[in-house]
Amino acid sequence: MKKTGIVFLLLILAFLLVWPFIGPEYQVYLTLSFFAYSVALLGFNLLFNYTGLLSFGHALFIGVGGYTAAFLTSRFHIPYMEVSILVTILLSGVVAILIGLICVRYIKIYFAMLTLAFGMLFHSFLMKTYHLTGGDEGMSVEQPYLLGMDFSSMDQMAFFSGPYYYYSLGVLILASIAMWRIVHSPFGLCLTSIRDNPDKAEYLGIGIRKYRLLAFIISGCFTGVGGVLLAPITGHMDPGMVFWTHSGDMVFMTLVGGFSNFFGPMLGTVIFITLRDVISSYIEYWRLIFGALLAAIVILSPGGVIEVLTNLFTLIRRKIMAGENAS
Amino acid sequence: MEKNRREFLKTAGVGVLGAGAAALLGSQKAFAAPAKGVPKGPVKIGIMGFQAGVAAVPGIAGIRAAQIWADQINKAGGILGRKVKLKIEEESKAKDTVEKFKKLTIKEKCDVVSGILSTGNGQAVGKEAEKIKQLWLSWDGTTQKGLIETQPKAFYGFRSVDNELEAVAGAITTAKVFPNIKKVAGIGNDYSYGRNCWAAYKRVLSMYNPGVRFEEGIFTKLGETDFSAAIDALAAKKPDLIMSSFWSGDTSIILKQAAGKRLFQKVKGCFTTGGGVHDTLKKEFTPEGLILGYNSLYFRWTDNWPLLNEFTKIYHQKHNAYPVYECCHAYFTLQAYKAAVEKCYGLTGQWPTKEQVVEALRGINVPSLSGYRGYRQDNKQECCFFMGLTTHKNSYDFVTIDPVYILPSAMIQKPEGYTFDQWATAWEKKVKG
Amino acid sequence: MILEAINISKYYGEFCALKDVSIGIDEGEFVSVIGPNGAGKTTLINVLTGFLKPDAGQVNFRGKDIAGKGPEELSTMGIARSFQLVHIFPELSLINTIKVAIISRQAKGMRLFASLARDKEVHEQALEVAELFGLADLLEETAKNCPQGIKKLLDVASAFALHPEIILLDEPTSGVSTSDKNKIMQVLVDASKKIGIKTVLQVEHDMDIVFSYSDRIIAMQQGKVLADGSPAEVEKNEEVICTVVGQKECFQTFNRIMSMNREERA
Amino acid sequence: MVETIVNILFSGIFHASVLFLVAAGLQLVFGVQKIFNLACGSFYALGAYLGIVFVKYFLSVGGPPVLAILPLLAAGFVLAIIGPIIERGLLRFVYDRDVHFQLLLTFALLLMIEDIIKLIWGTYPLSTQGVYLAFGILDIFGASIPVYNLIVIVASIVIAGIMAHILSNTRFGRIIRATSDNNEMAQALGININNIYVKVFTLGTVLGTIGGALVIPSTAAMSEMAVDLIVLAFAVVVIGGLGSMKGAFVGALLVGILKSVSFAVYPELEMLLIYIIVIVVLVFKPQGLFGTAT
Repeated sequence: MKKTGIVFLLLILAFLLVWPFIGPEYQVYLTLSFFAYSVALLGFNLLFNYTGLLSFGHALFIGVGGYTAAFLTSRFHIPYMEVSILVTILLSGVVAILIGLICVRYIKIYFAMLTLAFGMLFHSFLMKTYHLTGGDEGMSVEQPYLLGMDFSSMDQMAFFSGPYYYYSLGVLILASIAMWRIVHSPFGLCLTSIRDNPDKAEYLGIGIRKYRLLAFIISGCFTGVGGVLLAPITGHMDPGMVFWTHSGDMVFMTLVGGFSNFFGPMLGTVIFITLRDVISSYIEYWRLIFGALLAAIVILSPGGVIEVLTNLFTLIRRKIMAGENAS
Repeated sequence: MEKNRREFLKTAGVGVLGAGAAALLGSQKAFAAPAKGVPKGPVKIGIMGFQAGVAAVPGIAGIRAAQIWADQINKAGGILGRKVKLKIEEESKAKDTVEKFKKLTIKEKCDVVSGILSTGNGQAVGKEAEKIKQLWLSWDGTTQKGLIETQPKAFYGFRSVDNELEAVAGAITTAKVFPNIKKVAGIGNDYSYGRNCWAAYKRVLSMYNPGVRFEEGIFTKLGETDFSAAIDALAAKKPDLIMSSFWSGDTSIILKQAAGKRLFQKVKGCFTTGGGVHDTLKKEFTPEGLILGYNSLYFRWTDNWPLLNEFTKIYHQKHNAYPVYECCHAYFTLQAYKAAVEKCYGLTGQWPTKEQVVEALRGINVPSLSGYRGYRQDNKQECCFFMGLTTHKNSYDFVTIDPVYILPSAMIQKPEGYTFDQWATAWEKKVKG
Repeated sequence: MILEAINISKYYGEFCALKDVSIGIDEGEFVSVIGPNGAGKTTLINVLTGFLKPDAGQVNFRGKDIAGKGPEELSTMGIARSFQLVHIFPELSLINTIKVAIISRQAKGMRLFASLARDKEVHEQALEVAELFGLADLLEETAKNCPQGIKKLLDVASAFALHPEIILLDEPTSGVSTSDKNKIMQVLVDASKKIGIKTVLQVEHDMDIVFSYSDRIIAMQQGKVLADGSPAEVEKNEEVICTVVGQKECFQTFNRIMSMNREERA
Repeated sequence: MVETIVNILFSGIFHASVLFLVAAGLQLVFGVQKIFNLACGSFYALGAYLGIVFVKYFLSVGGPPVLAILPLLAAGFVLAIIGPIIERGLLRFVYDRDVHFQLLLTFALLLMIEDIIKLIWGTYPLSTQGVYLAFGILDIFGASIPVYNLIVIVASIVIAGIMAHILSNTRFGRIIRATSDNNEMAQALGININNIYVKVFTLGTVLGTIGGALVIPSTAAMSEMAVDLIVLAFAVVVIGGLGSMKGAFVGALLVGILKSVSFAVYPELEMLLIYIIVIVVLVFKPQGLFGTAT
């Protein structure tokens, strides 16, 4: 990473650390969703950007994570967040292997549609097994213990803007570091080569299905963890979280932020969550605006907002440097 | 019909109510300075209902009712001189709904949130309300899981009537109107409401009609627009009666498609909640003699209820449609809130805290669009349900019901502290005993 | 014999692309396959490298049947190839393209958390290959932005980076200006010597290149082997030359030009 | 028994005939433009809503209900104008992009059209009065079948026939097939590819809008209908094979009849069954029953 990039990241991190103290309570609360979706999108984008596979059913893994948290906390009374996360990683892995074995044989539209079908299959499953999952009513998620500590005596909002905030931020940082290492590892390079030209990659001895499957599994695990983080924020999981339009939301976030940049999807979650919060309060027709925005991004700037920003940034810097040279 | 209405009016105490309604619709009053002990600035009321999808039909109707209510109240001087300001947010999946509920509470600092239609969201918001200590007056969202109450000790959350009420009312009406049926088939939406209603209906009907046999229920996904196959499956069971708990546009669709297959020429029907979108039930395809239930609001249950007459007129003028049941839920919750605040003020001379409002709401009884409504001591709503047999004898292009049976929820809702099963068992003993 | 095709046939529907073809490549040979368009050269390479499964016959690599084995497995066995239409990774830099091959050769692909940037071994070897192919100045250039000649070299370079025992090149100089062709060939030959790839099989149209670099030439027509022999033998085969170049009168012209070229080089 | 079978069969075929129209639009566009149009369900919904408007007007000026099929078809055709608007205004910018972007652009369309419908028509269920039952009911083998259902089935078959004729016997059809096989080659042969794309997309759109318009007398228009339908249409084309008209036809029949049968046999299975079949097909015959591409 370039120096300016690191400085920029540290600034954002510093800001996020003090944000609960300076930000309005509700905005701080929304930041939790940003953390959770960011972790989920790290996984999503490993597939989309780095492996070239568009999953239109990734909300399934949000569901795996969320329902795991729901089952553990409210059914089995195991409130430990870490247990939820570990079990989710395990379950997401298993689910991803089962689905992945079938899905990674296909690419492009077929992959997108197959993942969509699996997502909807899971949705139907949740609806039909109502005696287990509450069907459409969903399941309650109890406030978790963090690092073994019980915060139930704490005021709920204090919990969200305190321990849970920093816990989520911590998970996001850890997940980002892990994902950063993955995409900059030999494995990551091989994935990119498969995305760019699977035939060529295969002739260079890269077993493309094996790599795609592993990418799918890792992706599922990250998204699953995002789902775990998401669950306590609302204290409830319902099948709406698994519906294909929620997968669409995830694709939307990634694209708006900028899929080709490691941090693009994170920016996307900020934009999505903020925009939706603001627009939907004023206009009943926010889907129209979101659709138009998505169309504009796809047509005009497929690199997303982050690309626009970086281009702007370099342009300004060049202007300034030109100005300095001239004077 | 006359007898029923008289019966009901007696229980509701119509004399008091006429006066109350008149006062409410009283002459225009400019905003005077708020009364002594009342804070300045408007009362902020959060409103939450679905604005997209199948549930947007009642959702938007409820929101419109809230707006009409707010206009009326503001014209009449607000609540204790404070203007009412509505903050409307969309209800959608649980996560976003809870977020919006929080927004209304923390950011918008609403004094109360009125709304929520879905039971899943009700569970989530109900829990949330207790945690962030926000007053929540539900329209249609219960906090039940299946037939079991999940939050029996709710304090800040005031829940709607139980989910299965229409089905219980439907079963009682079925037993009364069609006492000799032998075989019943059921169809509902493929989600908790549809399944709970079917279970409750079976339980109650078999108390009164022990010989009745029930076929396996058929459940179609919410928003289905083609029921041909379901109708065939129902017809193949050769039942005497078909029960359905559809509450949205699907009622009109299944009736239309059933008419195309002459289904209700051979079979009787009980649409427990179908009156929800009653003006879509055109005479052309809706036969006479079906049991049709109206959840809490029937737009012509009486000719002598100024609150409803006025409301229906405004609603029809504004939106070119008839009010949907959700209107009465929404209207009532707001009426109840206003009454509770005023009651507290009468006692203390101060604008009440949320906790005081809670105490005042318990046991409250106020006039709403479909008669008097109230809250029980366990924060559950009580209101009336309307069942009847469809008739074409009216001036509309859609069916109405005649006679109108008015079933107060005290009769069809499980009492405080009882599970559905306990209640049904006790009831069964009474019936058989 | 390192690579051997025995009686292979390949059909595309009705069309027979290869009919009962048998060839063998010995270790250390530089073999060129020539023939007019549609003779089945590329199909032959595709069958030999597992890209296509033959409808009949057998392909042996070091005596082992490799028919039906996928490209991935073949590459780990020591067979590499390049493509007629360049196959590159458009978004990858040149150095990373070569690194993919080296990671694959060193079986480091499943290292999930290792830092690629800090892997000196991979980097140095990639650098070495890049230098051999004269790409050292363009290491960070994105492949899709490079001129055609560089792309072609890159395609071949990444195949070489696998250190295969045999490499099959499908028209390594196609689409490149005549002046560059010899340069590329020279780079290829030098690189294979340095890396230690002894056996090369190439499909080539440029007769000058074919005749100056090959140890042996296989001429094909309509899915069959027309001739198989040393350049000197094939050069004299009028039928072959006429088929490949396409005209009756060409034989004389061909020989004249070839001798001119030889003199020029000398 | 016979009654039940006749009922199940006709319900399934009726459902299939509407599904076929939408799926055919999806297939045509995918075949030629290689775009998987997630908004095809939205076109269907638009057709339904505009169909209601047209029929209402038609009846209000005294048009006989039995001729209501005309304003319905008209609604479908009028909506053809959105074809060129969307194709020229949006899609043409992404032809050279990754397929994912094309998919996402149609997803954007889906979001927009859903709200546009809400903006114009609201969320209250709307329906046409006096049309569905005006044609009477046919009784055969003890089963009752609304004649309107038969009309829709026949209309769908006629449209399928016309499509088949266009594709195999006309110059336009040959061009379409050539383009779907190899658009670079078609371009090289002097075919104006832009022109073809506009026409094909418009045709695909009209198939969807007509599907919506034809079905609406039998049901009511609701805001969810687009999202619900796309999942089914998707199942149809996957089962039948992407890009294949024959596939759309057979796939629609299969899905329609399976839905019908599952209701009769074990209703809890309904949608689950369809997803499972989709997955099974994709696993064992990824190109679908009649598809060619993988």
